[in-house]
Amino acid sequence: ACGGDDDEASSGGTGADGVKGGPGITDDTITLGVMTDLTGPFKDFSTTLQAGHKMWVDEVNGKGGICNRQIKLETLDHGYKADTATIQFPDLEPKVAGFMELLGSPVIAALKTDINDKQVTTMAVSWSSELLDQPYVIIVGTTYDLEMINGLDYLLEKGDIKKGDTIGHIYQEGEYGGNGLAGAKHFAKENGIKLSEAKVTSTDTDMKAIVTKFKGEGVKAIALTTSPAQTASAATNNVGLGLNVPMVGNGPVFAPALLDTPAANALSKLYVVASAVPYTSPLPKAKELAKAFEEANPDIKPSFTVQYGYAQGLIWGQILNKACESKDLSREGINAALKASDNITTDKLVSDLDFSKPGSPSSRDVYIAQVDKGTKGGLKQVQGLKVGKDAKTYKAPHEGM
Amino acid sequence: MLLQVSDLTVRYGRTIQGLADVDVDVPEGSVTAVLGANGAGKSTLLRAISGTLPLHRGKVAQGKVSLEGRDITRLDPAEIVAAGVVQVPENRQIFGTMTVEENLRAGALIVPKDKRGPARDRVYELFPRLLERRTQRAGLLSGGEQQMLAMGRALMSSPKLLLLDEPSLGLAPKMITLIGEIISEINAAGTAVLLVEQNAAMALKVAQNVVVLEVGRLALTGTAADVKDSPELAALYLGGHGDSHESDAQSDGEAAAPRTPVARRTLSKWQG
Amino acid sequence: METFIQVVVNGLGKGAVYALLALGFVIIFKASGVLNFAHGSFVLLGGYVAFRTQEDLGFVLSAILGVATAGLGALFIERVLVARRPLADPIALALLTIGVDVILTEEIIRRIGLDIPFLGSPYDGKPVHVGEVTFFRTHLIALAVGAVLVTLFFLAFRYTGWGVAMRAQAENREAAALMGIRRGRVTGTAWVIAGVLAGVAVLFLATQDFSGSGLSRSTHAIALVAFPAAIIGGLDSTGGAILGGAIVGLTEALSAQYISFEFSKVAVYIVMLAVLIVAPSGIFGTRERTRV
Amino acid sequence: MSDETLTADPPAESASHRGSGGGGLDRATMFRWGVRLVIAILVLTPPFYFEPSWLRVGQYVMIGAVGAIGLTLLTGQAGQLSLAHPFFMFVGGTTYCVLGSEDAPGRVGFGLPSLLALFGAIAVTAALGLAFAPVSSRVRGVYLGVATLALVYVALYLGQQWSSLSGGTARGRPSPDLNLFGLHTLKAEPEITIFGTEFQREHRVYLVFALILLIAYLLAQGAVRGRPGRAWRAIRDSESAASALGVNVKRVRAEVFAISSAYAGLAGVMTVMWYRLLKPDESEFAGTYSIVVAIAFLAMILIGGLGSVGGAIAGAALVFGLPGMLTLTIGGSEMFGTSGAHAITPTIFTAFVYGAAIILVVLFEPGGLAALGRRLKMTFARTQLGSTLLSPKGS
Amino acid sequence: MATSALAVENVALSFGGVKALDQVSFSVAPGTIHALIGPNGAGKSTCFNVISGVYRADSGVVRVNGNDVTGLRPHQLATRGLGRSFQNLALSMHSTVLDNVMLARHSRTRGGFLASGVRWPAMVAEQRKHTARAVEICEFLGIERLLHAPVGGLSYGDAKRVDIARALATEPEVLLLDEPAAGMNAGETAEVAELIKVVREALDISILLVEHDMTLVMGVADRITVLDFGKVVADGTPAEVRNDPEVIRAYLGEQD
Ligand SMILES: Nc1ncnc2c1ncn2[C@@H]1O[C@H](COP(=O)(O)OP(=O)(O)OP(=O)(O)O)[C@@H](O)[C@H]1O
Ligand SMILES: Nc1ncnc2c1ncn2[C@@H]1O[C@H](COP(=O)(O)OP(=O)(O)OP(=O)(O)O)[C@@H](O)[C@H]1O
Ligand SMILES: [Mg+2]
Ligand SMILES: [Mg+2]
Repeated sequence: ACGGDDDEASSGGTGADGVKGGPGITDDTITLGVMTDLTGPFKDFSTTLQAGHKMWVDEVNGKGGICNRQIKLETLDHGYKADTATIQFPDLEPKVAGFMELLGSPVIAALKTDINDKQVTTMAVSWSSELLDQPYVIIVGTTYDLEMINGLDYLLEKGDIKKGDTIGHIYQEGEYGGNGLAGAKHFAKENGIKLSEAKVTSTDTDMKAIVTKFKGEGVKAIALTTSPAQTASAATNNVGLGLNVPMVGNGPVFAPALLDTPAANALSKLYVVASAVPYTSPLPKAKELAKAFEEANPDIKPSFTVQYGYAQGLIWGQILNKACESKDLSREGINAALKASDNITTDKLVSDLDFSKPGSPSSRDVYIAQVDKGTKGGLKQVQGLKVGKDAKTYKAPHEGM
Repeated sequence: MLLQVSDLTVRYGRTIQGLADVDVDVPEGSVTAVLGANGAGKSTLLRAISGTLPLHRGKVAQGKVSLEGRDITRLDPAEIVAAGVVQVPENRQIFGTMTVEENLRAGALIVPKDKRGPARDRVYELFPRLLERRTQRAGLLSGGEQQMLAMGRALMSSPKLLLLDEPSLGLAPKMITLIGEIISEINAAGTAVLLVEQNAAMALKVAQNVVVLEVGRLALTGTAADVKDSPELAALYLGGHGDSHESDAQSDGEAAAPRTPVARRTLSKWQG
Repeated sequence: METFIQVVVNGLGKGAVYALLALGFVIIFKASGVLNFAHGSFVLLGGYVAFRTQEDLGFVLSAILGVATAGLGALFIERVLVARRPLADPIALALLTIGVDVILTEEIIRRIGLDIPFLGSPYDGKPVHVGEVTFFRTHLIALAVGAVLVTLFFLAFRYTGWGVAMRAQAENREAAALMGIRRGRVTGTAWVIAGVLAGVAVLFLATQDFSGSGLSRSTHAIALVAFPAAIIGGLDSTGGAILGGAIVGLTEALSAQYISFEFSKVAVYIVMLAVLIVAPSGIFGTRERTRV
Repeated sequence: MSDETLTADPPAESASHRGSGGGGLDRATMFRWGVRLVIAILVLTPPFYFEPSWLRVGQYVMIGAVGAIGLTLLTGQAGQLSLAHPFFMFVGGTTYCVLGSEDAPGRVGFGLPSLLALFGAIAVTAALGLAFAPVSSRVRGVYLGVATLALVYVALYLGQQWSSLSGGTARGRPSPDLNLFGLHTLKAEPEITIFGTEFQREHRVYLVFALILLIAYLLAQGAVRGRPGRAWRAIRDSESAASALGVNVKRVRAEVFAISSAYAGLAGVMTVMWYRLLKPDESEFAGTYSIVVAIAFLAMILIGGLGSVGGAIAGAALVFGLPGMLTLTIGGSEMFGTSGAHAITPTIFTAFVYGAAIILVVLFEPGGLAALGRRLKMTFARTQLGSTLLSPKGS
Repeated sequence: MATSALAVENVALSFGGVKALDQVSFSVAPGTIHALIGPNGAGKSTCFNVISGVYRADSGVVRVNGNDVTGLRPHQLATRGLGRSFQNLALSMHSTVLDNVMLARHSRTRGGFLASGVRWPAMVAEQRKHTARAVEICEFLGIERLLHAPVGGLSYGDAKRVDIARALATEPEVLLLDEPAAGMNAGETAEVAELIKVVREALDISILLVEHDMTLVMGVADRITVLDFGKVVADGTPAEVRNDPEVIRAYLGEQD
């Protein structure tokens, strides 16, 4: 990790082809950084996400790369530890043009100022609208608050809940849960519904006490902004304690591995809301990716993050292409390209994205899927891309700044 | 010969020498007294026999301890106990958080079950005070009571060889007499005793043989009668001032200055 | 009212498992004065082995195998590491258990990989409904098993020389050695028993009735929740471990119901602090009293 | 730990009784100063050779060292086991942010000068440590250890609930800059150039941390060798004896707890500066102020040798430094898998090394690194060169 | 009559059912050596513990130089001129001899964490002065060679000397010694007896002594109080006590 090599990488000069360079840019490669969690709580999530990235990189490089440069990923595992990430960042940052992935809310929080100082465009794997004030952070898709509103709108439309009902919301302490809660609160206020909140920390796995409480309060639905393990426990107790109400949750509440557990049967009443397609979506591109993934990784359980990871690649590809057109791959050039992107498409893997309005989520549309044991990836799409009525009117925390 | 200590050298840590080339024999059925000034190495000798040296960061550097011809030098203390050697360690070492009764039970763990009851009754008979305090936490006993308990605990098993490190420590004169009698009595019942004592009068009364240590070395071996009958010996080793036989062991083997004679030591008033 | 009963039932059910874990701490502490930070990894070890073998062996055999592995693992650590340092301070040995814990946990979690291991399928997830109140079978069995094991241990401790030997050797190693007590045997037995208790506890912990994640880092963490249980009861008291388990379970359940879920963990510790201010050695723990 | 570690070095004042007499610049003194000079050079030059990542590792070690010194005073010297360090770190960091930053919507701030905020944080943590006296002066041993664990939960709970102070778990709040008489330690700009050398932010933070650590070390060392240290060791060994000799045991117990808390508070302020962010944890088992950190501090002082101030620093270097160093050396290495369900990733490897290091230290040097150091010194003293250099008379 | 240096008046204390002290009264005249003897478990150490504030008596009064000190905490008593040694060596086994002795200077010196930390010159000077005194006391007891040795490695007799040195280093006006000669042979006991006398002469203090070695007691004590089962059974000059049949029966046993 000693100096020397980063000097060439970060040469601010202009390349042979007249494209202005920057850190991570050489005449034949563009290096993107990945800081992910392969050992901590998001191990499952990230493993398939990396597979998605790889599919995109291979495809792009096969076609000659971007701006006549091959794409290279530098991957580091921080194990969801902010201190490790804080040490890794200054080491990795000079070597990359931008971050393809930065995962983990404590990590993102800890690195926020560094990202701003170094002006490095970073794709955060987090869907918190709290992050929308960060000029260099990209959030791909709908934020947690909007997911939650859309999901509850769906239950309302379906008639599972109505005005005057109580619903319970289990949410994780931190950025993720806090943002989900903001959505649930908005929905409850708009529709005259009572919200019973239960905050959990990421290590809590026994939701029995909470569901017992919900039962005592007679809730009509349970909203979840939790980890898959917590979802499983909530579902089991929902059935076990005889409450049996529908559940709706943000994208991360579900992992396909849950279907191999005893909780599988109890999960059938869970609707998962996400701006990315379910793994088994009928969408052609999604199907194609799923097939390629299974061929390459027969021993890994599939998950929607395969397509999501690929979609992240597509987005980076469009940004880099735009920057290339302006002959500026420097950090500023890349960020300018991002700011100019008002209609990024990902073959509908994620809804169309508009990054040109600071503070506003790049999309408000979501897919809704129901847990289904028979489907690969465990999620059966029940509603295609759509915005609920309350989601349309919702104002994100930093919107209109 | 029941116990043979030959050419024993003991070190604490790397440099401190606790004993040097010591030979001691304990004949079957005898009482042997070990005398010597503070720091002479008496306790060290007992530790070397009972195998507890490692617990004090000490080790046998050279020499051999054998019991009935069997080499027990580096055995585990528990195995040495099983071989029939029981020690009452220096400074009582009773189990403070356990009751008196439990302490006695701990003393009888290696004894067949049917012998435990009578043994305990016998201890209570010898030390009625312990019976009175049966359910008291041993750590709260008075110093002398603890000493009785330490002795009683050792009497729960019936060893071949009993090692006693200052059994009279902190005991009232009357109790010392009693301890002397007890030693003679168990000795009469066939147990050999190696007795470390500062109370030379009591020790000489019960012992047949005497060993005197001086700065970790053997200074004298003889019979109790010899020592008692020779006023010079008695004065030199047992009654005289401790000044001349000072240990140099602590100071890394450097020859240390002996203690200044008391007569020349003074202390001025503190002018704070 | 039903809700209250349900809350109490939940609390006691969890309390039984806490008691098993707490007892494990207590035994090792009693026998060797070591605060065993590796208890959580014994839990993981037993659970992992049971999980990997349950497909081939069926639940009962795999459970036995898991419990045995946890016990043997604990023994292995005692023999190979702890016993090596007869003179080391108990705090140094506690550090040793931290090292063991880090490695063992990391390795088991790595081996688990992306699986979500659940145990206890014969009784797990089959609640019994009595009126509005639900009894989870996992809890009921945990209560029964806990009661039996704890009683057995209590009797053994009370009426055999082993209990005396254990306490003697924890208090004064030299004097205990001079009583002919073999340190190795006493501490070895204690570690095995603690490991076994951890192995039994995981059969309830890694069920869906107990946790949504099966065997995971959280299972490991639950072992730490048993700390207050052991402390409240008094570290050197077996009866205390049971009482402590029940108190922790109930406090957790009641405060989650009537205050808030996030407060429930703090509540456990606040109750513990309150107990300690009144009784600095726990409810049944022997007060540290010395005289001069 | 072994007997040796618990022994304080002979008090400095007693030097005159060991016959070195004269006091002039004898060789031993020169040697001692020589050693100090070498250490100073080793500690102060890294900014000029190392990259920012490595400097961050160094800074992190110094945070650990300051906290560990506080804990070794409490646990090693005074014999009170504590796991409450994360709580006091959190309180220290929060106080620094609250005192040092301006009021903002949803966030309380007093806008005091940052140096004042720093001392305020130390004072507040010390006061809170004192307020814990009803527990810290009554409860002993392992019971105290677990009792202090309660505070970690309290920190977690308060951090979540009291977001006007802590900034909340979602975003936290930024650390105020440390303005040392015009020197902006934490701001990226301006870069200061002295004698043609650029002093970037990481350089500045590194040097400021080194200064803090030096002060923390000297204070602790002086106290250990002096009157307070004797009282601490006395209450550790026998409270009744200490009290009969004139030591107010309850007061000393409370005081040393407060001192240790202040050290932890200082480490907390440094932590906030390091991240340039105060962020309460989301769970008790992972994060900056979690149980894992409490245990890490315990590991530091044990590895270093209980009660040894220098050892605490060495322990911090191992516990807080090793993972970072390994991450940087093997982080992107191809040797380790970065994908697949069961790969031994660098993170796992680092955990293995950390665990193994702990075990090895206990097995081969139960007295900790301090005992190892003493032994090396003794061995050195026995060599020709060593004996000339170390002998008190320089003969 | 001059106020006595130490007076114990009707002190009673029981532990559970055991009456460890039962209306005990006696007084130590200034500048004298007073011995407290009695069978094991008679209550001698308990009496010490009550005087020095370790135990709180159920009833009764303790006076030092005429002042009521009943119920004061031990460290408060230490600053009022009461110094004591311990029957079972409550020393810091891991600290050096000098460290152990210097502890006794705690209440006579100043210097908290910060002052010691920055080595405040006035404080350093003060500490140096007190260290010199501690060394002087160790020399007096003949343990000056061991100043920097950890107490844990000392033989029992030397450790006992450290304990006495520590009690002396509190600069007491009234010194309580609990079995100072335990574990010493006849020669060493004579040495201790000599030292006790020197201390009394040189420092002009009063000494209350518990000891089972009759040669020592009879040789140094000006007056003796005898306890049995927590009660005072005799009080008088050595000669009176030695011949008291009750004392012989309960304590001395038949001498030969
Ligand atoms: N654990 C130890 N570490 C270092 N040195 C020790 C240790 N134990 C004893 N020594 C040293 O070994 C020598 C012999 O000590 P030992 O305890 O055997 O003497 P002793 O004859 O029993 O004296 P006493 O009559 O005072 O009990 C002494 O100089 C002592 O300082
Ligand atoms: N803290 C305590 N709790 C219960 N009993 C106690 C306590 N302290 C002392 N005792 C009892 O009180 C009695 C008197 O004890 P004390 O220590 O005063 O005796 P002593 O006269 O010093 O005897 P010795 O000469 O053996 O030291 C003893 O029987 C003892 O068991
Ligand atoms: Mg001895
Ligand atoms: Mg006594």
